[in-house]
Amino acid sequence: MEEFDPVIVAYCCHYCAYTAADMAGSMRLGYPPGIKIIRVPCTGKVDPLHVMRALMDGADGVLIAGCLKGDCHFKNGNIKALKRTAYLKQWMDEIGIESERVEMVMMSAGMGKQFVRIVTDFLDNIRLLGPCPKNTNQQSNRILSELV
Amino acid sequence: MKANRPSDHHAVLIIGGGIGGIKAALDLSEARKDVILIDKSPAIGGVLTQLDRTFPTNNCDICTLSPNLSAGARQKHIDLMPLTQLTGVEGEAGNFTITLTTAPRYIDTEKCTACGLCLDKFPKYIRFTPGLDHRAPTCMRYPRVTPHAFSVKRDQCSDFETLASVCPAGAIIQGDKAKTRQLHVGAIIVAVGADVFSPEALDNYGYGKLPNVVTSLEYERIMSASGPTFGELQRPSDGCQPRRVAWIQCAGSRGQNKGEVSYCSSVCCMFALKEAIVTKERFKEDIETTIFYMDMRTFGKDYEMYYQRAKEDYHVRLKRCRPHSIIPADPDGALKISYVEDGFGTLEDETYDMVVLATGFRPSAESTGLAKVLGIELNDHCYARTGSFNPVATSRPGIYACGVFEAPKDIPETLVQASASACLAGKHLLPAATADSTEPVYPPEKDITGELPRIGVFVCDCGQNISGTVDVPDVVNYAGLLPHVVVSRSVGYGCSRESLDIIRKTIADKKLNRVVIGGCSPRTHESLFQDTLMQAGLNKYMLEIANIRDQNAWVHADRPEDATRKAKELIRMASAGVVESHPLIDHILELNQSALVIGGGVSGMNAALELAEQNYTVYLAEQAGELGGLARQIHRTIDGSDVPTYLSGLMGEVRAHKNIEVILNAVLVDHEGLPGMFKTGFQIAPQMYYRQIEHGVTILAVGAAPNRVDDYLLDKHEAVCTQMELGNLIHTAPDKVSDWENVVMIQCVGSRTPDNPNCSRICCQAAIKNALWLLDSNPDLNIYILYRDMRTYGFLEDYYLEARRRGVIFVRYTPESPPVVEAGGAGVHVTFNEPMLGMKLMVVADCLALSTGFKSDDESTEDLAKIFHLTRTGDGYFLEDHTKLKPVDMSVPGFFVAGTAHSPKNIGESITQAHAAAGRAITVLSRNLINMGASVAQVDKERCATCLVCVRACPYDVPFINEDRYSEIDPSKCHGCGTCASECPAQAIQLTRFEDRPMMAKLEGLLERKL
Amino acid sequence: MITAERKPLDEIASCIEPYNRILLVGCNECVTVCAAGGRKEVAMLSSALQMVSMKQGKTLSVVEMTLERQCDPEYVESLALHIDGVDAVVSMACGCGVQEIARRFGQVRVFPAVNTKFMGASERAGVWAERCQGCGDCLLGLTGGICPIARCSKRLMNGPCGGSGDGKCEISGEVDCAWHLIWERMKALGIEDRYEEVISAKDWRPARGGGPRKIIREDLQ
Amino acid sequence: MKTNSVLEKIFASGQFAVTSECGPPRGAMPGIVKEKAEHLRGYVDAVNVTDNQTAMVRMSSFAASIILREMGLHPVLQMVTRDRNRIALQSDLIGAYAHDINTVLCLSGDHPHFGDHAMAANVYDMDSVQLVEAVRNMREDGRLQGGAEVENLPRMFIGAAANPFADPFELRVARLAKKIMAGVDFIQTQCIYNLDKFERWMAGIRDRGLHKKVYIMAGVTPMKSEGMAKYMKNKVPGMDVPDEIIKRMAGVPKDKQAREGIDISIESIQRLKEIEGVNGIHLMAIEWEQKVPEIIERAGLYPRPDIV
Repeated sequence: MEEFDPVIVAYCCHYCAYTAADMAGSMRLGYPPGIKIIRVPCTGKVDPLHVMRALMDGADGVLIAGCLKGDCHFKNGNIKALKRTAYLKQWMDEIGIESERVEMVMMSAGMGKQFVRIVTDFLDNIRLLGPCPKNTNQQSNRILSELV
Repeated sequence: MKANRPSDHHAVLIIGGGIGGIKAALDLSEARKDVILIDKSPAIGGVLTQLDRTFPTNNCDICTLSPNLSAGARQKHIDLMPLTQLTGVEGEAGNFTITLTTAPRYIDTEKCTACGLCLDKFPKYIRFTPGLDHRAPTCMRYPRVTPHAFSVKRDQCSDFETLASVCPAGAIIQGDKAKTRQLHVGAIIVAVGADVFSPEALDNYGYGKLPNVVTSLEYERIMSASGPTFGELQRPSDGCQPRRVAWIQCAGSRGQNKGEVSYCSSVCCMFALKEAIVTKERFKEDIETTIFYMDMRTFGKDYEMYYQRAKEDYHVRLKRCRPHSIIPADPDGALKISYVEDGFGTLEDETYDMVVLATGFRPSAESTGLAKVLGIELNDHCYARTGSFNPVATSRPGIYACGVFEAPKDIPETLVQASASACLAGKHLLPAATADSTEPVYPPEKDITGELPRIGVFVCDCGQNISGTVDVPDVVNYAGLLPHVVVSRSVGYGCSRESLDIIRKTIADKKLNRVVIGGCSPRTHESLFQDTLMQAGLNKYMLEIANIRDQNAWVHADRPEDATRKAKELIRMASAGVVESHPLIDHILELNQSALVIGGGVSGMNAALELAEQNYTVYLAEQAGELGGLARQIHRTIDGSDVPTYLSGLMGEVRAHKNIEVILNAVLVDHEGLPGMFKTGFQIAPQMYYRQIEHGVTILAVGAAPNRVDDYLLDKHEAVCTQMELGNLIHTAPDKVSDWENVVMIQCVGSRTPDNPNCSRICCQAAIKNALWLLDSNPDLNIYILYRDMRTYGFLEDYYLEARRRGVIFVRYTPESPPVVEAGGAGVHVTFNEPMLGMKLMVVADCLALSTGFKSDDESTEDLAKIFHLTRTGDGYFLEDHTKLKPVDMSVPGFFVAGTAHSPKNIGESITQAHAAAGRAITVLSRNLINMGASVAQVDKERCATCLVCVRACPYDVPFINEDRYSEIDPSKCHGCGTCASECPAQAIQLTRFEDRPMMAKLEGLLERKL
Repeated sequence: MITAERKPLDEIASCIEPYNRILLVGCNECVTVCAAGGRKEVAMLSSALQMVSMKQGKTLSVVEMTLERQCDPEYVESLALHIDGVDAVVSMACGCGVQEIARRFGQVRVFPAVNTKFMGASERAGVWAERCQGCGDCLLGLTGGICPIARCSKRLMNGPCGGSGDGKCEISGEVDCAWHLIWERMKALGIEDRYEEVISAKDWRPARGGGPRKIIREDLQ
Repeated sequence: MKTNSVLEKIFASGQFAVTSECGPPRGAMPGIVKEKAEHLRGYVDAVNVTDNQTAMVRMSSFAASIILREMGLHPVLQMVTRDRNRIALQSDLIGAYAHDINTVLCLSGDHPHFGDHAMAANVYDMDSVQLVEAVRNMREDGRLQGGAEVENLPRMFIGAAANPFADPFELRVARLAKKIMAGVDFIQTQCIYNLDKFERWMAGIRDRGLHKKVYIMAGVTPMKSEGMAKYMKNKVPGMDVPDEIIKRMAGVPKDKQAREGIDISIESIQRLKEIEGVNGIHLMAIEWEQKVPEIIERAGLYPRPDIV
């Protein structure tokens, strides 16, 4: 069987994790290419729906990477994201998808090394879980958006 | 080259277009002051353009400097005059009359498109990209030169007419002549830098004769993607990849022999470590790297940790000795280095494939002549002589020096001095000069309503940075097939002026209404590309940047196929996202033109005073009950200047200044707002009342704390004190001091240790200062300085030499066998290894002074960091936005850092950084408006269920339910965090730029699994 | 407002198991405010149901719509355009909305996706508490503005039972003793003496005791 | 005399009344009812028969009361409003009276949450005060709740419970007053361990002269062990067990704790007898009916007055 290469969507806060990811780049610290970063202004902006849709559209895991506690550029967006992650995990449980596929992590802008370690560990863990079950079905489902 | 020449009465002349000159010019222009930037060479850029990567982040410099250059060229406030020299200065500060002479270029820079046709046909006549041969005439010294034009070497050109005829643009001017003009300026900044030493004069190292002996700058070029070997490491003799490379430090510096200078060039240790690390990074176990050094001078912020990483993580071998010769080891080009092993006296040989000489700085050839024209004094080493308490002020008022022209230094320190000199120079301009007459003007924005998306994808190769890993042509082809993509092409360095022009033209030609850049991080380059869109008449938000460098090529260098696939995915994601983008308008607010300076020490007071002098209101908040800070405990500087007199003068000025309000006993309690409109609250002792200050910018100058250790009997024996206490004692108890027979000083006590890993920078100089001071009053005194590396960088080396000359005994110790101190009556017994003699010595010291240095004032920096949301380094100092290029700006806009709150530094360095912080603050304060960006929450009133979720979720209490019964969010108050948008149960709130549509589109674009 | 809570996902999923195309309808009124059945929840549930069906190797197509109010026939009418294309309807509105859809579209199965809970108020972000049981004969004027019917576990109308402790109900430390609150409120209003007036057994006819209720305003018909 | 209740007679005669309790079994086992009740014969004046106590289904209070009455004992029929609406409650009262049951204790009842039928609808058509009022209306006005006049409606001696220890304490006197307003004749209190607090409550009662309007029986429950003391303190709503009691129980060996519990209850009874306004004690020896004779004897309440 082919080695499974998980696809991870990492929603990264502009002020910390995204910068840490850039720093990992300038330090030339490698991590798996399956990590795909989407920049957000704050993890408080990470809509639970966007996480659900990422998993639905083919991501094997979603990482929400925000600032350290107390360091949110917008006071408490990261704390809200943390609570939202717990809420999402409940959804995952109900759907029957391993809740470890959604995690929130916290780091500062200077933590390039830690970024690499965290995303690599996360991806390794997802690799153990295997493909997100839905991905066995290649036919992508379309949603007819409401026409309001 | 520019239509609207600045009104010269109000301008600042900057001499030298290196990084320092460019930075000063940018700062002044950001502060809306006019600048005339001259450089004797045909293009600006200086030495920096030849570097491959810089320490400590190992970034490629071209890309970090390029935006500055292109921006510099575009800035309306800067008049760039290449090939120009200053030939006369008259008048005084505020009103100099200067004479400038511009050499003929023979090429009209306005017409030249840098097509390179002339170079193809007549390579001899045209100045072009340098090879490894550093003696080649250079003009287009690197591929993204500014101004973007060639120049003609007239003296070598015999057939000018034929040459002129090859130019399709008709840019070659046969009769071009030198021009001389007189202008009026308010101040002058000299940033001519220095020359890099050419080690041919050192006959023992064989440079110039042995091809495989190169200078560190040449090695840098060999490693550079834009260098002669396109980044392949090849030794010059046969093009083979070397397996053993050695660096020899202090080649031509710290010496007394023929061709050598006595001072330290400051940067070479880090430079060599960087080259060794980069080499190791690329070739790992295939290469051995050895550095021969005398003292490892990694005294800058976090540099010591870089040094430790080189040793421990990269296994760079470090050999403490000064090799006396390099000779050929075999006919194939191998080299034999001979040296005397420290402490053994035996001669040793080692063989290398390549040897790099860490050559330092020499005063620029033009500096003596230039100093004469400027009427400023030079020091004994032919660098600018400046003030102890103002290291950028020359001997002539109104003329400032920055960068290596003042003393050897690295890039961040050069930039600090550049900002400081820009700040001080700006003071001499007439107020009228600051009026805003010349904001950049963009063409009117095209209305794209109803248009179908037409996307242009531009993929950078960034030299080898991207294309070294990613198959750029493949990515370009792929992107061309994506929906709505009208054009897809590669653009080399996308951020270069040339590429920006291409992008702009393509937008017009192909009627693009959306742009995707595949390049580096939008964090650093978004504004540059946005600017390009605006110049092309597009709304700047019709742009997406796919970060295929920092977050792809650089991190997947070992998996090129995967990196190429990921680049496609990221571009597909960006292009799906940009389809959903729409024009947005930035929100503009009024700015509070006052500053809050926190910390009333020397740094804080200097920053406050400079701002006040330039007519900004300053609140100077100090936690203690008095001004002065740590400087109150210092009596003189190493050059003998009187600190108390300076300090009392400074405090007097600050207290008396009408624009400064000093707030003592002020404890920071809260903070809110945005740059330009901050509100910060203090609790003021002893009454403990609360006071809120409204201000536009914040300067942090809270200082560091003197370190104190529980070691070497400190606080347990009266003969043991810190270096600072010794200074106090010399000043207050000269009688006691004159009775002493033996004084021992121990360096690096509590610094460079696992607990406090960094170097405290000031201790070596402080020890030497005290030693010389002691010898002044007690010439027979025996002084032993026990050190690990003497870090007397730059001209401080002079004092080190003087101390040696006057009999101070320097003995090196290692952390593995530190000195042992035991009480012995009134004195202490200090036992230590003497490596030269190879034996243990014991000294009965009347005084043991410990160089305990600094540590961060963790208590205050932790609180401040928390309240202001600022980042700190691992050891508790404030972390600047970019360690290299933004050394005083903090990551939170509107915050600047000065003095020892940033990192350990001496008084002069602190003052310079304070001036730099004030200068950077002025770049914000000089505007009366602030741009809040376009990312705000917008409510769809039809959808709003008035559920109050947003009202409760907003961290800033912005949303409210209005009279029309829907949630209203004032865009001028919205911070753009998007929390409300992600919580709104009716999906009625969208955060512009991050709406559901582009976010979902990005996901779909990213995850569509077809390649 | 009427509060509701989403049903467990497997319950909803098993309802629609036989179907391939569903119409998922939210309501922009009460259930939006209590975060149970607004546009966001509709989108979340839609994604979740699709993932469940993907796991079963099936394909579920979902038409998402959120009506201004599901309890008004005019709004419900707008579903007519989509109803023929689907096999079943899942409503995230309260029971009123579900019934309104079922009434209008007799030929298609309608499933509730939420449990309608109570009439309540939002205590703070994310917390809703029961406040009214619609007894049809409001006695709040007698009880200091705190309803013992909705808020006392035993609907006691003449004071706290013996289980009240520390201001909390005997059934849970999370529930305030309504009579404790009423008493405090009476004290604050200075009407403690009114407490001793016996409130006689309640006439439940205006409440559900009288069968399904209806309100008719002749003038508006 | 309002009724034929033996309790009323004892109170009216100014004597100190004693009641105890009999919890019906979970099963149709009349023998157990009889066995329990037999322990009490001669030692108490009347026996409370609990109504699905702690919301657990048991033999109905009504049925068990009939058994007791047939044994010649005087049951106090407990009725909770939790399980029956006013139609059922009134019909059961009429039925009980038809079996010569003439004393009723009106309660709201423990919430089903605590019992074995947490899923049951809790009726609470009326509350305990309203039930008191309803029983009084039957007796005094001959009217049912619906307003109908009916012949020979039950003439019940009406009791209710009071918990002097539940919060808010200040409301506790007012609550009693309210029950008096509704028509209550006698009160049985929650088990009393904190006598100081009980005395404060009684003082409040006396201040308002309420002790003249109602007969108050102080509740006493002997504790079998330290564990039971702790359980009562921590788990039973509205119970106030001072730490001294716990300490005292804990201070003796396990095999002596039952004895200590009985001693405590006897000492309590001695003290309660002396409080002005206390007209009797209600001894709730939960599943420990065999100890009632000993306690009553040692408390000096034996023999009981012979009243017919």
